[in-house]
Amino acid sequence: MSSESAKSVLEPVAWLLQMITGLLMIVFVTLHFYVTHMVSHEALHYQEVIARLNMPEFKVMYTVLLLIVSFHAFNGLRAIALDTNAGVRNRNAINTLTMLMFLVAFFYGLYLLISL
Amino acid sequence: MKVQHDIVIVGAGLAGMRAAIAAAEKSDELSIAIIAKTYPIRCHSVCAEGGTAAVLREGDSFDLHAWDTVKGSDFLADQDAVEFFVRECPKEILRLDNWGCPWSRNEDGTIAQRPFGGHSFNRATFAKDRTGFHEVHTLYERMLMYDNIEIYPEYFITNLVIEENAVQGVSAIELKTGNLVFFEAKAVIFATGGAGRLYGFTTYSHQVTGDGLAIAYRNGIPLKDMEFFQFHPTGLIPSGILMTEGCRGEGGYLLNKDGERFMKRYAPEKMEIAPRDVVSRAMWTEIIEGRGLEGEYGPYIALDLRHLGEEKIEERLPLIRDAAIKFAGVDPVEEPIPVKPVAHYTMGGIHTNVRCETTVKGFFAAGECACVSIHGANRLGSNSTAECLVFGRVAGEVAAEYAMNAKQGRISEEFMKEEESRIYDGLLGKNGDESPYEIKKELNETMDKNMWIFREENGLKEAVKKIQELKERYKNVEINDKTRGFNTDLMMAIEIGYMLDLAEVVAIGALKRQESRGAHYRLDYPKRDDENWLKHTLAYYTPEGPRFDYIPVTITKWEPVERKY
Amino acid sequence: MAEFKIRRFDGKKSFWQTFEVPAKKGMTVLEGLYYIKENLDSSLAFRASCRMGICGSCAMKINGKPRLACETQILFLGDKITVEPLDNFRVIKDLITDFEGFFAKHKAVKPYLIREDVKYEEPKELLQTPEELNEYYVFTLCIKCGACYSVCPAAATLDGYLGPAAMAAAYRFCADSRDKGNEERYEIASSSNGVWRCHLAMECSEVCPKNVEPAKAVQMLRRKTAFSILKSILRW
Amino acid sequence: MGVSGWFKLGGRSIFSWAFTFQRLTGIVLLIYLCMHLTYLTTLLDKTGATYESMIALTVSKQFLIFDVLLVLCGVFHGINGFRIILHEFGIAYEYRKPLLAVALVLALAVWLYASYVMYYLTGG
Repeated sequence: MSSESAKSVLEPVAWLLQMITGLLMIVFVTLHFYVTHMVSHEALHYQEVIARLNMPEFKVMYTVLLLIVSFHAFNGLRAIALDTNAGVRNRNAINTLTMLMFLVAFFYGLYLLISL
Repeated sequence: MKVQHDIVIVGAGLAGMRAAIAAAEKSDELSIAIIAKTYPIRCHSVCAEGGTAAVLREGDSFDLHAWDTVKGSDFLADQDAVEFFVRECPKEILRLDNWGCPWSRNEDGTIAQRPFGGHSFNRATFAKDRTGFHEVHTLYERMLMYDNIEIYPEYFITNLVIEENAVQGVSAIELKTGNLVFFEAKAVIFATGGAGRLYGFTTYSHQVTGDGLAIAYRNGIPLKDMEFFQFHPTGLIPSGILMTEGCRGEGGYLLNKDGERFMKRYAPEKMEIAPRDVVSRAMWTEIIEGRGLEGEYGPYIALDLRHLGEEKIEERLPLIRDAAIKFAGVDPVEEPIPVKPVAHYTMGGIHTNVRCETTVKGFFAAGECACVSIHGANRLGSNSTAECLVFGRVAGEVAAEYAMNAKQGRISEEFMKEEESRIYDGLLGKNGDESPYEIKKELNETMDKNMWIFREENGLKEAVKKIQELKERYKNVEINDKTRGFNTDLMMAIEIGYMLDLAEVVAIGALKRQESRGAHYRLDYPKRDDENWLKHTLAYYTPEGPRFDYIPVTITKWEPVERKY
Repeated sequence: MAEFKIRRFDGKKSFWQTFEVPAKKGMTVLEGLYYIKENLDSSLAFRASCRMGICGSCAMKINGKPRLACETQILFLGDKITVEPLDNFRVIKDLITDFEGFFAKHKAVKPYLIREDVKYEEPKELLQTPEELNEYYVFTLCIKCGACYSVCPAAATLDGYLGPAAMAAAYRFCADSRDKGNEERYEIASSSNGVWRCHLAMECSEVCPKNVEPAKAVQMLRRKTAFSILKSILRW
Repeated sequence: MGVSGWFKLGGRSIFSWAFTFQRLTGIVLLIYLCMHLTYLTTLLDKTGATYESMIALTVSKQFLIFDVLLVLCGVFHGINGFRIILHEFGIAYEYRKPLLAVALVLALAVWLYASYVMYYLTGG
């Protein structure tokens, strides 16, 4: 029981980051939602979106939001998967896969952000 | 199936686990098995509440502890054993401290102690009112550190194998599968506890059925002083759950229906913290003479803790408060607790010497199932957990020494077949028209009626007759559950067989002892009779019933005097 | 009269069985089970010992919730009682479940005082103030009844998960001022089957019959474990 | 018990409900994140036509119900998550019951308000 290599660095870091990103998301997602849905749906028009994305402060905010959201989401998936027997049996695969998914999501979003 | 170990310990309560640790400390070469019919931490020792006696502080002395114990025993204790015992107690307290026991503490960080019945110094070391619980868990957890101790939980012992007066091993049912397992061993230690479930109104756990006592007895090993059965003054009504002596140690009062602290008439000096036999008799006298309070379960005495205040009760007696609320619907902070005397402790047991050795080579006994005799006719509160720790250790060490030089025990194929057929064909497979539970119920009623605090000849004779009749009927029991895996029906039926044998020893022993001493009180012989009865009873098994013999009491420093509190 | 509906298992098949039990005020579910065993069906299998809520034998699911049968009053629940074995444990027979793994997990967290300087032959009194005692005392009250484990969602899907009881035991020693073995326990707690698998359903604390607050213990253990690992990395 | 153990609510306290919904909403939000990134791909069409046609669909009245449910997931996950973080740091453990009550009331209030605003914006 619990024989596999203990003191994995990923786990405590991921645990802490999950909480930190969670807290940050409360702020950022509220902001994002406020901008897009609360004032008026005008903000959703193509020109508006592009214009916003070209403002540096929004670009930075969206990049950060993208980073924390994708980490939080895929780390959450990792945690759920590792709650199962199959998950723990393939622990390394799960860790790699979910972190990879996080990176893919992040860089794909980044690519969108940059190319607009 | 056969299993081999150097030492097999039966019973995983305080004494059993302490023995296992002691043997493992002696040598890590020894392979030690500890088998029990429950998981170790489900043992009855967890129910011990009040404290463990030990001389720890300035002002107390070994002689004082020994004298209290001897006087409490009504001079039936072997004084050499008592002197040895009191010297060993403090070390055991400190060992438990070193192993993590959460002893209650004084402000300066030292281990706290409190007053207890019959002790003339505050020497009951305690962990709130869960002393036994914490001691058991500490020992269990400590036991996990030793690689050479193997735990066999939920193995129900059925027999002891002795050949040429040397122990060979034991047989047990692995409850999970229902298979018989034979443990071959160089040394066997019994630490199986008392026989409290003989009585109906008792503080004992359901599992305390005297298995070890009966098995040893049936194999020719004598039982000592079985007629002495302790009645604890304060059993919660109606369940019999123990309300620790610590309640009175912390200052609680016992009140009759007039609100009178009646103990002033029975033990003017010690009042509520006189020894248990004295207090129980006083309470029972109050009840018989019509000064008990009336409740829906009959007369009772009030245990009043209200003046201690909520803070002290929460700090010192949290379990008592919890139990009183849950099981009797009474909050001791606001109301007195309804209590009456309750069967609590088996002073007698397997006859051993101070090294825990019995009449059979390689067979040892420790704890409540043994009678070293340090309790004599009446045990002092907080001496039982201490006994388990001290003599558990002794048994473990002596058994280890013995096992290092003994040859491996052998159990013959023949015995294995016989045992298999005795249990599975002779008991499980057989048809009959008696229910074991009905027999147990009648046994409990007889014990509660005729072998209670006050005994007299006619009642005892009636009890003996009844028990012998029940033994006859038992031959005709049928076990309804014919399956093998976890057959608790079979287990209980076997336990009831054990209890019948023990009840017979208790009853005849009590009938024969024509005096009043400690917990054994005869209305027809109300005086202690040192001339004829300053001696231990030994009961030997014969197919016709027990044969009795008597041996002298060892007296070193203290000649018997009148007992006053 | 109370109606006892009991989930039974005879080693092969599982079925419900109903019994009528004469219930008096103050009678517990355990007494009801004994009544059934002694009078109606002696093949009914259940564990019980101390009947005062301290040995931990008789935890079972009573009316859907894990409780100690010995301290649950029948009339408190009404006249219909459903009794089932604990979840998350393999059933052996009727209400008896397999605790082998549960105790193995308890053992795995090194639940004993670790100290180099204690000598078996010459024990010394270790000082501990009442305040230091109170730091961990509540966690010593665990009776290993398995109620917490039976409701833990992580234990439901992960067989190797240490579970609330074992980790509370680990924390109990980590928080003991006399103990010097924290690092060893962090190592075990930080495994894949350890503290990271708790997501604070907190049901363990809700059902604990001794109010041990295992969920809190797991959080404290996780915090200590995480910081100990981070510290060791940063130093490196 | 298997995965059903995550969603077992019979006989359980409100804390188990909170756990179950945290997990469920987490999974929903994860799926939504993937969808979100996918449909933002439409922004790459520099004429804006693809994007506009999709947005027209999502801000429609028929779509409102999904938005409202999604917001519920987000609001619950966030506020309940905040509560859990407090406990994970060992804060306010003794007040876990009132804290859960406050979190639930707050989540409900925020959700109702947000739903109203969205309803209003889609043209009441």
